Formats: sequence, C-alpha cells, structure tokens
Amino acid sequence: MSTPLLYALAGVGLCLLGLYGLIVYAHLLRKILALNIMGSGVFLILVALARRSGDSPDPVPHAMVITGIVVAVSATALALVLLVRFSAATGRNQLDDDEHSP
Amino acid sequence: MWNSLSIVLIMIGMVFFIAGTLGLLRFPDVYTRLHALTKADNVGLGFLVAGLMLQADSLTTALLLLLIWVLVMLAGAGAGQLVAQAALQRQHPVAKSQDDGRGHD
Amino acid sequence: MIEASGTPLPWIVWVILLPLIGAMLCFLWPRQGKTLGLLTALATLLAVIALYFQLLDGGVIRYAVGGWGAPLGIALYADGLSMLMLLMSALVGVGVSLYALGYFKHSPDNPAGFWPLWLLMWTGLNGLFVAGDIFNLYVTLELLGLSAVALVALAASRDALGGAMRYLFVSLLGSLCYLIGVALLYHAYGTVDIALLGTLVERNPATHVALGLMVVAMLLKSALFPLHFWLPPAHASAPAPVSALLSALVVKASFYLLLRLWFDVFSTVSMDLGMVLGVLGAAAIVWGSVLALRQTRLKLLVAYSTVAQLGYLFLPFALLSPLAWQGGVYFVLSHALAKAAMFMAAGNILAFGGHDRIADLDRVAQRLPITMTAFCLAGVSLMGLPPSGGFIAKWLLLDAALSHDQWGWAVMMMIGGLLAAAYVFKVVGFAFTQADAPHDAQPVSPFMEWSALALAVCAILLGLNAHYPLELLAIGGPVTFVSPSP
Amino acid sequence: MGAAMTEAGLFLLDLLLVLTLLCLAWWSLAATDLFKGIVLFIAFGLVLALAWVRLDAPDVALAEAAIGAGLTGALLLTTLSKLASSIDNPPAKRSSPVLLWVLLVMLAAVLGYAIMSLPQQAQGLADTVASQMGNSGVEHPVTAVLLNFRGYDTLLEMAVLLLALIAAWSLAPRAATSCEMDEALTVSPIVLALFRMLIPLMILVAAYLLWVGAHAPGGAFQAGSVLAAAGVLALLCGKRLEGRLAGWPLRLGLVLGTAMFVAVAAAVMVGGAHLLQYPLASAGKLILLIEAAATFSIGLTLAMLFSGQRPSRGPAS
Repeated sequence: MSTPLLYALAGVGLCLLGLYGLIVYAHLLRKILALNIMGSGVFLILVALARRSGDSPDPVPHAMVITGIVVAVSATALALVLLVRFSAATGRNQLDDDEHSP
Repeated sequence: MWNSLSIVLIMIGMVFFIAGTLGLLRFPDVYTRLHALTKADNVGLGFLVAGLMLQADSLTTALLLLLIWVLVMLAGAGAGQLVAQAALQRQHPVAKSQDDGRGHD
Repeated sequence: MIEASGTPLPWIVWVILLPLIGAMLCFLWPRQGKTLGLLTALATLLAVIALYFQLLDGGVIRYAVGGWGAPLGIALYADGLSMLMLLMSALVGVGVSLYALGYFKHSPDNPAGFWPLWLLMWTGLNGLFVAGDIFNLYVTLELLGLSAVALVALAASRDALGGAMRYLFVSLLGSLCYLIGVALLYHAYGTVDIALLGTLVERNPATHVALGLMVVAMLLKSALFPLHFWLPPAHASAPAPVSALLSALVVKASFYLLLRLWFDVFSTVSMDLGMVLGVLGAAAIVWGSVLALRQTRLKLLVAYSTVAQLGYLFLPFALLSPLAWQGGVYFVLSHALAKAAMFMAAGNILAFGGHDRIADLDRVAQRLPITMTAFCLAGVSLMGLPPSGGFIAKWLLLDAALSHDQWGWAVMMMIGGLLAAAYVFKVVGFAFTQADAPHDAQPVSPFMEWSALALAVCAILLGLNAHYPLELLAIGGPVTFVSPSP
Repeated sequence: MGAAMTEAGLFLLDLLLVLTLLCLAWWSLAATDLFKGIVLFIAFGLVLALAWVRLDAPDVALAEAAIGAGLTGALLLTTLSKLASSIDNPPAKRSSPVLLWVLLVMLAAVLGYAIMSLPQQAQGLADTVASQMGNSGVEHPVTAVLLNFRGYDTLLEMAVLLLALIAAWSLAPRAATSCEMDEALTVSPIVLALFRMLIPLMILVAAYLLWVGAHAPGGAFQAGSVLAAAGVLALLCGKRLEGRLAGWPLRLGLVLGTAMFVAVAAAVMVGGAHLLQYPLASAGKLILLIEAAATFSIGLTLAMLFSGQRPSRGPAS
C-alpha cells in the first residue's frame, strides 16, 4: 500500500471515529472533541491524496487545509463559548434528549 | 567520520530519552516523574541536536537547531514549574502513592 | 456570456464586499450599529439591483477573482437562479433590518451582536449564491452556518442556547460531510471549479460517493424530513428577526447549493436519488403539518410549518419536468417572503402579550390589526390560495404532476394545503376570541408591524407578477429549467 | 538494497504513526476523565503534525501544531474549568444500536472503496501552480495559493475568524472586573521571569514566520498563532489590556486583518483589474502587507477568544 493511500484511509478511520463519538457521547465537550477529530480526518484525506503527484506535493489542498484549520478553530471557539453559557444557564452539560444514562 | 560521530551522539540522546520515558512511566509520584522527564529529556535533546548539527548543511540551520534546544529547555522548565506548582496547590501526595498524578481534581 | 472586467463596477463583487464592510463598521462603532446596519442593508439592496440590470443586459456573468480563472483561481458566477436568490435575500434582508430597528429597542435579547452578525450572515449568503467553486462554497457555508448559530444564541434563553448548540453540531457535521465530497471530487478531477467539474465528472465510485455525501450534507442543512429534528428548537427559540432570517433564507441557501450541485456538477451522473428525495419531501409535508397542528406555541407552530413547506421544495426531484423545477424555485421565493412575514408577525404577538401560547392570544386581531393582516396574508400564501406566490408555485407543481399523470404527488400537495389551512386557521381563530385571563399588553413598534405587512404583501404580489421571476430563471439556467411554454 | 530497507523502514514508521493517531483519537474520546481526554486530544494534534511532515506538508504541520493542537487545546482546557460540573465519569453514552454500527461499517467501506478507486498518480494543480509561480509575487507555493491564487477563500476565512470573536463577545457577559482568572492562578516569580524572556522571543518568532512565508513554509496563520500563544501566556501571567486600549483601539486591531485584506483587494480594482488581481510589480509587497495585518489580527483574535470575555473599558486592572 502506498503512503498516500495509508494516510487517506487513516483519515477515513478518524472521520468515522469522530462521527461515532458525536452520535454516541452525550457530554457536549466530548461532542466538540469528536467533531474536531472528524475534521482532522477530512483534512488528512485532503492532504494525503495530494502526495500522489510525485516529487513535490500539490500545494492547493495544503492551502485548503490551512483554511480549514482556521475555520475549525473558529467553530470550536464558538462552540465552547456556547457550551459555557449553556452550562451556566442550565447547570448541565448535555442536551435534553441525551438523558438516557446517568 | 563526522557522520559516525553524529550517529553516536544521536544514539546517546536516544538512551536519555528512553531513560526519561521509563522514569515517567515507573516513578511513583508527580514530582519524581517531572524530574525524570524534564532532566533526562533536556539532556537527550541536547545530544540529539548536537548530532543533527553535524548533519546540517549551513551554519544557519545549525544555529536554528541550537535555538530549538534552548527554547525547549525554557519551555520545559516553565511547564515543569507550573505542573509542580499545581500539584502542590492541590496537595498531591509526595511519597509512594500510586496516584496517577495528573494536576487535576 | 460576458467578462465583467471592463466595467468600472463589477457588482458581483460588491454584493459580497458591502455587507462585509458594513459588518466591520458595525463592530467598530457598536453604538452606531442601527444606522450603519440600515445603511449597509440599503447599499447591498442597491448593489443587488445593479447586478440584476447587469445580468439582464449581458446575460450570465462569470468573474475570475484575481484574474486567474479556473482551475487555478476562484470564479464567481451569477445566472438567473443566483439572481433570484440574491433578490430574495435582499428583499427579506431589508425587511428584517427595518423590523430589527423596532425589535431590539424593547427586547431583552442582546442587541450588540445582531448587526455585525447579521451582516456577516448576509455576506455568507450572497457569497454562496454567486460562488462558482465548491471549496469556496465550503467557506461561505461555514460563514453562513456559524453566524446563524450565533444569531440564535442571542436570545440567551435556555431553549435558545440548547437549540443553538444542536444547530451548531448539525451545521458542522453537514459542512464536514460536504468537505469530504469536495476532497473526493478534487482528487478525482483536479479542480474545484463547478463549470469545469460539470464537464469532467463521469460515473465512477468517487463521484457517486461524493454525490451521496454532499446530498446528505445539504439535506441535513435544509432540514428535510427525517433530518429536521434540529430545526424547530433553533428557529422557534431565536429572536424574531433571526427566526425570520433562518426560515426564509438560511435553509434555502443549502437547497440552492443542492440545486447547483445537482444540475451543474452531477448532471451526468445517475439521478436515481431523485425519487428518494421526492418521497422524503412528501413525508415532510405531512409530518411537519401534523406536528405544526399539534403545537400549542405560536413560534413552534410556524417552525414546524417550515419543516412541512420545505418538503415541497423536494418534489421536483421526483417530478423531473421543467414546470416542476420552476414551481420548486417559485416555492423558495414565496415561502421566503411569507415565512419571514409570519415569523415577524409571531414576534410582534410575542412582544405584545409577552407570550406566544396560541390558546391565550386574546383578541390579538382587534388589538394588532396590521400584524394579524400580515399573518393572514402570509397564511394565504402558505396555504397556496390565489392570488399569492404560494398559489403559483403549487399550481406549477400540480400542473407538472398532473400532466404526467402522477396523481400521488398531486394528492400529497392537496393534503399539505388542507393541513396548512388547518394550522393557519387554528391561530386565526384564537386571535379573535377572548382569553380566560386577559394579559397586559406592551406597545409594538410600528417598524415591526409595517415591515411584517410589507413582506406579506410582497408574498401576495409575487403571485400577480409570475412571469418576471420565471423569465429571470431562464437566464443561463440548466436546460431543464426552461419550459417550452408556461 | 539500502533503498529498499529505508523504504520498508519508512513504511513501518508511517504505519506506527497512523496507528498511534487512531488510538489517541479513540482514547481521547473514550477517556473516563474529560481532562485526560483533552490532554490526549492535544497529543493527538501533535502526532498529527508529525503526519503532516511525513506527507510533505510542513505548512500544515506548523498550523496544526500551533492552532490545531496548541490553541484549540488551551481553549478546551479553560472551558473545562468553567463548566458547571466537569465530571462525566463514566462517559454518558447512548446505547449504540446495531443500526449505527451497520451504518458506520458501510460508510467506512464505501469511503475506503472510493478512495482506493482514485488513480495512484495524480498531478492535481501542482503543475499549474508551478507554472504561475513567477506571476504570484512570492516564491512559496502554499503562500501563493493562500494569498494570491485562492486569496478570496482566505479573505472569507478571515471573516469567519472575526465572526467567531463577535459571536463570543455577544455571548459572553462583559467582565465587570477581570479578576476572575487572576485569582485562580498565583504565578511564581520563576515562571514569571521565564515568561518575560519567552514573550519577546515568541514575538520575534512570529515576525520570522511571517517574513519567511514568502519563500518557505510559514506565513500569516502560523505567525498569528504564535503571536496568540504569546498573548495567552501574558494573560496567564495576569497581564491585562489597559483600559484605554480596551475600547475602539482593540476593536480596530481585531478587524485590521480583514479590513486590510478587503481594502487591498478592492483597491487593486481601481485600474480596471479584477478583485485581488495584484499588479505584478507590487504583488509581493501587497501580500506582505496583508499578511502582516492578518498576523496581528489573528494573534489578537485568538488570544481574545482564549480570555473568553470582553475586556472592560473601566480603569486598568
């Protein structure tokens, strides 16, 4: 298996781990972590496949991923501020329909 | 000649890293673990950097490597201080406790 | 097709830059937020109108940002469909801006963030409508989604914070799914330009997976049944002007993007998915309407009505005729105007009585006649009664269904119309009766009442001037949009 | 023979990296203690930075280490300390139905199949970028794509960052006094002295990264995040923005990056050129100007997001 393929498949793995975490865990901070991991997986797919171009990798996906990283940190910051407000207002760290377990 | 010296230096660095990591895993409390990690790894990185400097193409690269070592030592010292302080504040036990020793309650 | 380089003012750029500049100014001088925000809204409206005339003169506009052109650079692209969306946003945007002038004067909701966030959202909307590049679309999609979430959270109630949180997760998940699709397409074809992709795309696994992911992402963001769970809490708990923006524009943006992908990128790939989308749309009409009927709170009722109405947008995917597509796009326009007006009216009623329990509306019809007129006119359009825009849209859809003897879809639309009538009349009925416990009333700003009425009247007028939008839609539209004779 | 050995060794290294990544991601999500989970997430980000290096993406590696692992980690940790209750032990989960597993396995298979079906060799836009480098005003391809070829994306991305800050401010109540964090951490003189040395050094590193971006890995985002890290350290040492700077000067600093970008992008249109179509002669300078403003704003914005509150305009604390 070639290096780009290996990393791209790892990216798929990270995406699915993130998706699993997002759906299954109730704590909102875990959901935010899960989304970040899923995002990293997508970025890994983008950059890994850019390595297929021989000597020098394709710079366009690199630029896209840098854009993506900044967007991701912005989204995370917003999510965290929202989480703090939500936690302060309700005293809880999960959404209403996630109360299946203690 | 330079090449083999470089390899030897890197190998020595690795030994220190392994020792530091072993200490991190095996030592009983926060303070001794910090001790192992910060001391051994700084020395290990020093050897590693020395070895890599011999491989560097230009003086600039060599100096940059040296700068990295200095920075890591500074950061390590600062971080070690902070972790130890936090552990003291939260009264983590000093002796043979099997507490996992994170600076958090 | 013209190159817009020679013209001194490429309006396609200014419809994006103006709201962005306005947002920065509003952030710099928060005390002048209202003035600056309103000026920006008017300037953006003028820029959109200028672009409209440019489009009428020269046809489809393609603009190479940075002068590079695809595949290296990013292209902006405007055709009749994008223009309709831009005009719709501008109209609703100005209406909501006027409404917000009155709303934040008395509301406990935090007004400081509204203007810059709303203008950034407008930047995202306009950027999305004129984007010709699927990665650029990802960035605009994030700009739009994050600003929408922040706007919902302005209400700062428990419900709003929870609704915003859920909305944020859905929005980010959708964007990531979309981005995987972008990654697959880029690595399969070496470009992210929509026009180029349209010529290159062929049937292979990567294309199909990208199509699937992108479609699911857009369905999630446009809340098609059964992925609608996040919409009612977010739309119902937001401040009224924000609810209007979300229901009128934000969900339509992802629907627009779906159309773009469907026709301009994946047109050569199998359309088997269409039937699935149509069936989900029909299910959304029934399910959303039934839930709307069962609500006891006015804003939740209006939000579930959005779930139901969004279902109609997906019927053309199964009907597959030019008439149906025209009907679908027409539905987007008429629903945007009507639903914005309806949420604004609901906001007035909430501000007036301090609550939105339907059973306790307490003669609101006599006490807020302008607002109730707006609500009823918007309701006429939602039900699809003549002469409203909603009537034309449904008529086009029905015609498309009946001319191909697809009776099932027609029956679905009839049921949807009846249910819509039921939930609208439920509200209207209580608006005329006296509640057991009369409540004290707060004054409602005339800005709020008249802007709601203005948008509702626009929704009706849309039905009287049906040929303008349809002619505009034909400019540069995909072949299937141009009908032989309407 | 030797080459084959190296090849095999590198493949083993890749395999190890990939497995470490997946394990760290899993442990981070499933950790019983959220604090541990966040620390593992930071470790995940650092290992991911190594993966970027292996994929010949040093720019992404720098951005990941500074923003993805560093600042996101710092944001997560401060948030954890502000939550009503930070205990989630054992992790509250929904029961994961069989359907979910079927869905995930199918998704994995489909995505994996799609990726494997892509051609083994593909140029992408590498050649196109290389052929236009001479017209871009800079010598580093990633910087050329970010600030010139696809500069419009970057412009909107700056707007997204600004949006995050405006949203955070509109949600966070204005701090009456900013003593909350000061009390939480008593800073020892040794640490303070170290930080006094580190902060100017970090500003220097940021300036270096900004300058070097024109011809080597680096640039506004990496520089901005290093600057932000300096700001975060200063905040941790109890430094606060002076009251007279906390009003419009601060706001101006925050919008400067986006504003400069828009101004330059629009100004070049005066001669009839397209948006962001820099004149060739001054392209390098204009890009540096945009990047300098962007670095400053990114650093300030990220540091403000970390502080989590609007600075009060009252007397300096």
